[in-house]
Amino acid sequence: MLHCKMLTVVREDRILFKDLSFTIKPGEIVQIEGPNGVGKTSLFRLLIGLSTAYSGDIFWQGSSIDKDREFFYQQLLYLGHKTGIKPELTPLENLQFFQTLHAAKQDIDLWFVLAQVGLAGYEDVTTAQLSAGQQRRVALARLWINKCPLWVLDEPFTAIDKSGIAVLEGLFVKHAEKGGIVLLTTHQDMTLDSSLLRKIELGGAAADEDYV
Amino acid sequence: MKTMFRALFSAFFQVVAKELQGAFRHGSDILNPVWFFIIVVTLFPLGIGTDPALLERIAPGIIWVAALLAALLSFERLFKDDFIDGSLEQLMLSPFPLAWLVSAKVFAHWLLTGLPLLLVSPLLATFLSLDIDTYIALFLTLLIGTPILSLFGAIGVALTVGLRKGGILLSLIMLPLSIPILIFSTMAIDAASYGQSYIGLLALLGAMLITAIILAPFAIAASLRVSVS
Amino acid sequence: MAFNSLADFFAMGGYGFYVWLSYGISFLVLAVLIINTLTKRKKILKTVTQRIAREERIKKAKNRKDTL
Amino acid sequence: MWKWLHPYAKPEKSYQLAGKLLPWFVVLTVITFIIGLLWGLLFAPADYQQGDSFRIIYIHVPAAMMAMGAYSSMAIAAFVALVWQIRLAEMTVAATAPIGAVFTFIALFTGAAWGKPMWGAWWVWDARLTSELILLFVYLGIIALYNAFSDKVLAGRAASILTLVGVINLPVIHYSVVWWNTLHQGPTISKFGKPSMAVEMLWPLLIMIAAFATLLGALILMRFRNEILTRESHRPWVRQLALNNVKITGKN
Repeated sequence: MLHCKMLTVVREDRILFKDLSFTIKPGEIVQIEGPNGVGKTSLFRLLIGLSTAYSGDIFWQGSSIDKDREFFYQQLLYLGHKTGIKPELTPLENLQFFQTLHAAKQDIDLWFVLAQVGLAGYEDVTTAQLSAGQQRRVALARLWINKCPLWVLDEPFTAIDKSGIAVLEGLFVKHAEKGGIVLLTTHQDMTLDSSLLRKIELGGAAADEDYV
Repeated sequence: MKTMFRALFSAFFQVVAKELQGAFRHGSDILNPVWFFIIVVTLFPLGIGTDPALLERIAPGIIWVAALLAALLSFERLFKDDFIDGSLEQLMLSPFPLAWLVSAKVFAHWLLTGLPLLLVSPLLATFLSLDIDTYIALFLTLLIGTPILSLFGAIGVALTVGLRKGGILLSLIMLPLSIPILIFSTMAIDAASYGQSYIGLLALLGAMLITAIILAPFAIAASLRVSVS
Repeated sequence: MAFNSLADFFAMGGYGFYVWLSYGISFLVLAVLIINTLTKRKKILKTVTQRIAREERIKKAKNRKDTL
Repeated sequence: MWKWLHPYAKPEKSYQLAGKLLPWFVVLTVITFIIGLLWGLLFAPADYQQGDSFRIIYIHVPAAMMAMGAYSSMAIAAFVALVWQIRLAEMTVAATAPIGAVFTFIALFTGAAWGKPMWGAWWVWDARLTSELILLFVYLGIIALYNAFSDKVLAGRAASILTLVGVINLPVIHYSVVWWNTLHQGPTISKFGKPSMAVEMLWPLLIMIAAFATLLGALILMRFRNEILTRESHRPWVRQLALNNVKITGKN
């Protein structure tokens, strides 16, 4: 369970959001919505503990994420705008690195996973030679090999076509059924049944008016 | 407990291995700081004359200043690329302690930049007509001093990695911090060239190294948390 | 013949160390260069076959539907 | 002449031509090396001043000459590459640089090993050795620049330009160093090799020079072929060649 209490973020001299509170329960797929620049990425970065410039509290399974980082990070998978893929390594090596560093599933056929994300034939080329879309697919391959209950995905559908989105949505639903949490932002239309998807609206009027 | 240690060490090993793998894939790039080091050292005899007595007198300073400059060139690589491609974020989100992982990165950095300096040091000793005792002192100070440089440098890079134009700023931060290493090392080499004992100075450097090994990783981790947020 | 015995030959009139060091290092470096050139050729050809194998895999994967 | 050369400007043809020439160069290299080494090490008389240490000359001088020779051929290739836009010439530049660097290193190292018993120090800032050292730096700069580009066509062009800059600069460097050296009045040095040599010493030297020259040729041909293969790796003829030579491994 992820619980946020009275989150307020001020960037330079602008209030991104104020007194934001919400709770996300296991088995939920949550989409953070809002216009560009409203602070979706900023919110994500504080939810995962990368940014500490905020007031308020964030709890994972009842304990503050700033206090018990290692416990939190064992259960967190984050996918940001930057892929986190090393261009001088191959997709295979990148995933192996991810496996060791994030204590992911070891007994899994990485070749199969890479074929799953549409990278069959690119497993052993250095990632620098791949297109931006293919590099994102390498990053997405992490979704198949991690054991984390909490997924925080910033624009996971970038450079993915309709049928690919459907595959990813299927994966999210399966993850939620097992008691996982998916937290995401996206500009694309999702085909997901709206009963499965919860939306949290960020910003809007409240955020726009407040200049300090 | 045992499996935890094994996981810790395999993470450390993986970070080092991937750093080396990536660096070697760039081919001759990894030798550039060393070549820079050698070329800078050769400029001095060309600039001030080849009298062996004079060269031997100023050799410690030359070599250490050149080593500092070469190290400065290589620091950017430590976290900058990782910051740009996002793997630094992922490193920070790993369940392993960040201080531990960055020590692995610093160790890999030393293997790629400090160690080559040690390996080419005999060459420079001949260029600057050092005698064998002075050379041994030089080698020992480089052996102890270059890891300190890597650790200090990593703090500097961690502090500036988020800035768009961190390059020159990094030098401004780093050079004053490395003055003690420069002074103690050249003092030790000077003492050796007069046949005096320099154990005390080496011990001082060693103490700095141990302190740096223990404390710097935490400073690096904390700086990264500031830079990346 | 400039030398009377094999020992003389190896001694090189007292300069044996420098002469043999020169010859040794020179031929060592040349050998490294030659080996490097030969292995580079092998490596190039190997990357080409790797690419051919990759293209095969891509062709095979074309028909799958459940991928991204 | 251009008409005759034209078919060889095609990479595949020049690859095959280089392949046909290579065995001749290899055989010549081996023969001249064996004769030169035996003659130089066993039969040439010892120098009356330097004793047997002068035998280092049989690698030092040829290596130094071919280090310069390699640079000259690079310079010509670079000129051709930039003026007539011939890609094969760029490849020649790239192929030659590492060989030149190695030859320069050999010249430097043997020079130092010869200097130690003569001057009592491994290294003195003698004008010739210093210019040789700077030549090595120039070579390494060219190699580093070439490797820094991932696009090898651009890399070849950049390396060619740097090579030509070096052509203008190297003589200046050489004379500046000579001049600098005379001003500084370094340790008195007996210049190497130039005084008129006895014929029985000179012949092996000439043969060793020939040996290094053919070795340079053979290595350039080998590396030139590598460069062609790298850049033409998408063409069917290279793919066929690869399939004939290497077994496909890896996962399918």
